[in-house]
Amino acid sequence: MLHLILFLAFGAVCVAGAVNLLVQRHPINSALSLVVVMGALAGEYLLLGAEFVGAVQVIVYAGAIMVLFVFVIMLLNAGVEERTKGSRVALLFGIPGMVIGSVLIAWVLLTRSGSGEVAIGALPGPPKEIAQLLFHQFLLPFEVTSVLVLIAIMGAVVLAAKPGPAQPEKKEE
Amino acid sequence: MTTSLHLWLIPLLPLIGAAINGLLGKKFSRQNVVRVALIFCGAAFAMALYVAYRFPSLAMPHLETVAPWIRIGSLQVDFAFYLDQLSLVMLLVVTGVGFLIHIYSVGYMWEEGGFYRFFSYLNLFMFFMLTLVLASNYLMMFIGWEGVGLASYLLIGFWFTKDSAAAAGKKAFIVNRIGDFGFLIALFLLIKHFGSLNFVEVFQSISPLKPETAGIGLLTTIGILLMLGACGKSAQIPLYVWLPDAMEGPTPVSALIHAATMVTAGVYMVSRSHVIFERAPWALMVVAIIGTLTAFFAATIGICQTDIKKVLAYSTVSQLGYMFMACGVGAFSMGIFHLMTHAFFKGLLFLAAGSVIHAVGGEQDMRKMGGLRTKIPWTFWTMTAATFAIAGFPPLAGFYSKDAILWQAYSSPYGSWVYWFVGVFTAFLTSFYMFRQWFLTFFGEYRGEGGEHHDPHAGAVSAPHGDEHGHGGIHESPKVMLVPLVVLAVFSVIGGWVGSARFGGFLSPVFHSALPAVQMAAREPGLSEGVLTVISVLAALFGFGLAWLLYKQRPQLPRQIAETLGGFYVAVLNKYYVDEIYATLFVKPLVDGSTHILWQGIDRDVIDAAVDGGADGAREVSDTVRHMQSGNLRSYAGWIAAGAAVVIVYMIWMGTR
Amino acid sequence: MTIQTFIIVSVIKTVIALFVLLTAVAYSVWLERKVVGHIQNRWGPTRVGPFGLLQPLADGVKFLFKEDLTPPHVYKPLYIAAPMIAVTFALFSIALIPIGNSIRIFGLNIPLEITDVNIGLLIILGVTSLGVYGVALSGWSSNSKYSLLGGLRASAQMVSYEIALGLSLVGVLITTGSFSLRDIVNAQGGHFWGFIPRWNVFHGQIVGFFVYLMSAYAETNRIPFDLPEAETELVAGYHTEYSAMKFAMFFMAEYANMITVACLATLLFFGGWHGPLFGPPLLQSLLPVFWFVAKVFVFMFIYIWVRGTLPRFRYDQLMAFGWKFLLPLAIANLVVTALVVALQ
Amino acid sequence: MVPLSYYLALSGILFACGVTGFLIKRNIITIFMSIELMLNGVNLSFVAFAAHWHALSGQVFVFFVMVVAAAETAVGLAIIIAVYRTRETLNVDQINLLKL
Repeated sequence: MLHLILFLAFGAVCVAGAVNLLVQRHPINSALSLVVVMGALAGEYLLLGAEFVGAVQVIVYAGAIMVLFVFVIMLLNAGVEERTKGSRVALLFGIPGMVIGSVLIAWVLLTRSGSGEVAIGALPGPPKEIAQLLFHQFLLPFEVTSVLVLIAIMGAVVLAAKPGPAQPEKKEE
Repeated sequence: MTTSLHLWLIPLLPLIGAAINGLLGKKFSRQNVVRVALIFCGAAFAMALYVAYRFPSLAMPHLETVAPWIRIGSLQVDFAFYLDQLSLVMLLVVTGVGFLIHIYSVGYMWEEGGFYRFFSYLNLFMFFMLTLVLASNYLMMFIGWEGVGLASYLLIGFWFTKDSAAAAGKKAFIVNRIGDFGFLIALFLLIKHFGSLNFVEVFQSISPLKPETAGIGLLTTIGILLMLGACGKSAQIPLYVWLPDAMEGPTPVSALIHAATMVTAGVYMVSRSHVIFERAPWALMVVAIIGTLTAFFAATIGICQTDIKKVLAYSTVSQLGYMFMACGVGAFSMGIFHLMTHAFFKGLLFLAAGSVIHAVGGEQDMRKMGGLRTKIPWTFWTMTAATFAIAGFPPLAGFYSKDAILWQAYSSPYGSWVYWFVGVFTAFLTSFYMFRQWFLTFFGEYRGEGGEHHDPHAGAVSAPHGDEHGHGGIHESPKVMLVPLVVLAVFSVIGGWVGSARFGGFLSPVFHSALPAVQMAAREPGLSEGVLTVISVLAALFGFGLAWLLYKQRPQLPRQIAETLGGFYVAVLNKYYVDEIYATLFVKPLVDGSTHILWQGIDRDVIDAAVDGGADGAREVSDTVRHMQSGNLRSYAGWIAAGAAVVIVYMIWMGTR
Repeated sequence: MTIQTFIIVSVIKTVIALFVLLTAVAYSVWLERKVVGHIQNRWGPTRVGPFGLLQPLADGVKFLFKEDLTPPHVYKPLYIAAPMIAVTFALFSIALIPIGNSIRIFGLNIPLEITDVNIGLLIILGVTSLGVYGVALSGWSSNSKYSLLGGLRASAQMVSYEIALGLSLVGVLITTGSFSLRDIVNAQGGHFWGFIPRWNVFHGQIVGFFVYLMSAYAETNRIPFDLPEAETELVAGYHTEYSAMKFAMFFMAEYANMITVACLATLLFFGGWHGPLFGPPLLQSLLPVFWFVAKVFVFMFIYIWVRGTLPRFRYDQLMAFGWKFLLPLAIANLVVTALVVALQ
Repeated sequence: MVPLSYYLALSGILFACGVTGFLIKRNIITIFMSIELMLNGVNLSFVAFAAHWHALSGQVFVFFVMVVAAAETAVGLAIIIAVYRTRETLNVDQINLLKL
């Protein structure tokens, strides 16, 4: 029961944040909504027992990635979104398609998912065990990902660096 | 296989020469082109001689497999070479005559443009011809068969800027295709029924079969189809029409390809397939009839020709007819014998004719020659030898082979006196037109315009004979041309001395099954061989006499005779209008049909319309659809979302069904 | 312990912790003014109460009663939310910090922390990393160039130094093998050779400690890394446009963060509440808390001491220092520690 | 006990919100955030499945997603900055040169 209540509470926050992201016209509001969503998701992770994932969610997503977003919004001084009518397609096909798809998925999930239930803290994800997995079974993906991140860092620096002798901006997470 | 002679080298050497000259020759000096061509061709000849030297110690037939080629199911075709007495004779003739003609060409073509191209083609021809001769299966033979056709096409059209040469090349190519069609179908039948194309295996599976005397069976069909192929390649009725036109090519080409070697490929092929023909009497009869008819028919046309090379061309057709006649009566070895002697004297005739043309500055019309006897003595004497040889005067080469054929035509189980009679009459005609040519060219007064005139035939080409060669008036050819003439003249004289019996004995291992296969009711020959020989020699003498009378003593007489004969003469002069008949019967309907139905009907209105319509439709659709590519990120996202929705709907529909 | 008592105890603990923390924040300000004053050969606050001890109270009253200015053209929702975010996350971490072993009151065994989470350290890091929003948003929403520059500097600086900070802690985590702060402290009990405390800082993490300290100074925007509020360049940085209680909130957030950092340094590197125990049982149960507070006080003093002595970095020097010196150093420390642990 | 499908539904809702944001938002940064929202929705389903199947690798997957998202963000935002420098706008409807 408590589980359900907590789930619903966090879920409500999540959905509210997500909807707010859509509704807000200023990117910084959207960004903060997203931070809220991520925080609430971290709560959901904790409910599922994935405490490490939850913590990392907060640190990496909320604490680093979204800070980067906010930083860029500040840097570019992004203003209120313009209401241009650039794409009828997105409205005519995309949104109905998306709605149909999600409604169908939800319908299937809710009517046909069987008896799959998740208990609170169903699968504790202690850091040690995750580390065991990460550094043994998933060692190669891990290393490859590290290379990817390195490349991304260099790419970001190259892309964002102002041409000319100006000091390149440092922006990493 | 205990010993390997590296037979694969023999065809390959000329190919290397062709490749070097063809790819790099443009930058070579003429001397270097000559060196390359002669070295590789000569190497092939030397190799052939070596093979001949080693030949007695080999087990027959000698097979050498180089590499596998096609393996489909049970069908297996290898790059393999096959050597037996028949191949050896052909090998020696091809490389020997070919080498001589290479040497001759050096002199003849020296001033021509595209010198390297000529020798590259010539070497290429040698490669294909040797492949054909040495092939161990029908498919490789077919490669050589097609390859020599290609080389022939290239060489006929050597002066490709000249319309008639290009047209002649095309004509040769297309007419040959008809024959190849038959050949190919014969190959398919062989694969279908015997599962192999290797000579050894095919003949082994055919040997136990009984002759198809009752009607037209499988072997008869194959035989007739093979004969169709041979008709195309060896210029027999009804496909002979390309050969006279092929004289548009340079004279050495005419000598090598259209007299000595390539055109005899049909004879070789029929002889090679003797196992099939022996078991198909009907097919054999077709061969004999075609050969006989062709021999006679071509000879009649030859009488009226005025172009020195055309005469020889019809003579070639006629002589090939003799060979087929020999094959048709089951005397394959005699056919090959005649093939060999013919290669000598007909090659020589062409080369000598080339020398004459060379001497008079490109002129080919005999009516404008005359009295060249003293001016070009070497040419005169060699040509004399050849003329007497072809006319069948003993003891020259032609006498032995032709006489043997006539005797076989008369006496063989398949033979008949009709063949013999036509053969003898043709021999008379041959003698007549050959001596007509001889007299017209070398005797009487010179009827040309001197050595300074321009040559209408070669004039269109970059370096016509006329201008360069004509400077010093009529003159003897250089030594490099005369040496082959002399060598061939010697062979024309002594080539037959080996005798038909001994030659037949040499080839008998190949044709050993030939005569015993069918024991026809042995006919009692009505006349003995000696009598027949005398008759044929008399025929030759008669021809000589007639020619002497008409063209030496009474030069005005031919015109009177022509007027007397009227329409018939015109018909003969125009080669019986065969080309025109073909044009009306086959070419025009084909052209019209192609133009109106295939081109304008199907190609333009159906295929092109479909393609154009498809393109137009695609453009219309693209014009509409490309608005999708608006450059707007959100539109793309919209499409993706819509597509994803479709996929989801589909998946759910599939999952919940 | 029933759930009702758990909730009651938790609420009581929370109230006490908040009270203590806010008081500590207030008196940190007093301490700073006093110490800096003495360093600069001044007296610092002396008028309100003995030694100016009531000065924080007076300051509080002053902040409450000052006019709460809202400049025009600010982005109001965030302008108001920013100081709240800052102070909330600053106060949040105290919930996870244990200040001593459990004590028995009314028969209940009560641990001296609001809650013990087995990934406490991670959560503190996460919450700290969220603190940057307060600074960044305040700088941006003020719609002022000084504020914006301050906010930009702050977010860049905090994101950058967080890496070095996190990596410097990994050494400790490797030696201890746990994210739980209580476990980490417990692992530091005892002595080497009978007299050197088995603190992490003496247990091979001396480099990690210094990296942590420097990164933490940057994280809390303290001198010598106080570029976001450098008053000689940016007036007051990201809180230029704030006044009254909102300004006080930033102030509180800064000092609360300092306290958190000091607490963490104590817990992770200096053995937490471990110290010599003696005397009667009551004293024995209170001494750990004393040792803890004493160590935190030392760190706070060092903070102020550094502030009084060191000049400010230039911004590019700050970034270079973080990326090119601290980060490699932290990684080196991590590698060496991992090797040592692996070889043991 | 919460049915697994609730978690999946929540995940789906977040994902759908992300898609919608991608479709209706004009600001390129917001669009980028919508992508992050989608990734988060997917992450939730990973974790839920991990709990449901008792397979820790589901959580490990989330780490990889996060790392990749971080890398993507770094590069993406750098691109946005570069685009803004040249085009002086963040509106995707005006950044539409990639067309015929």
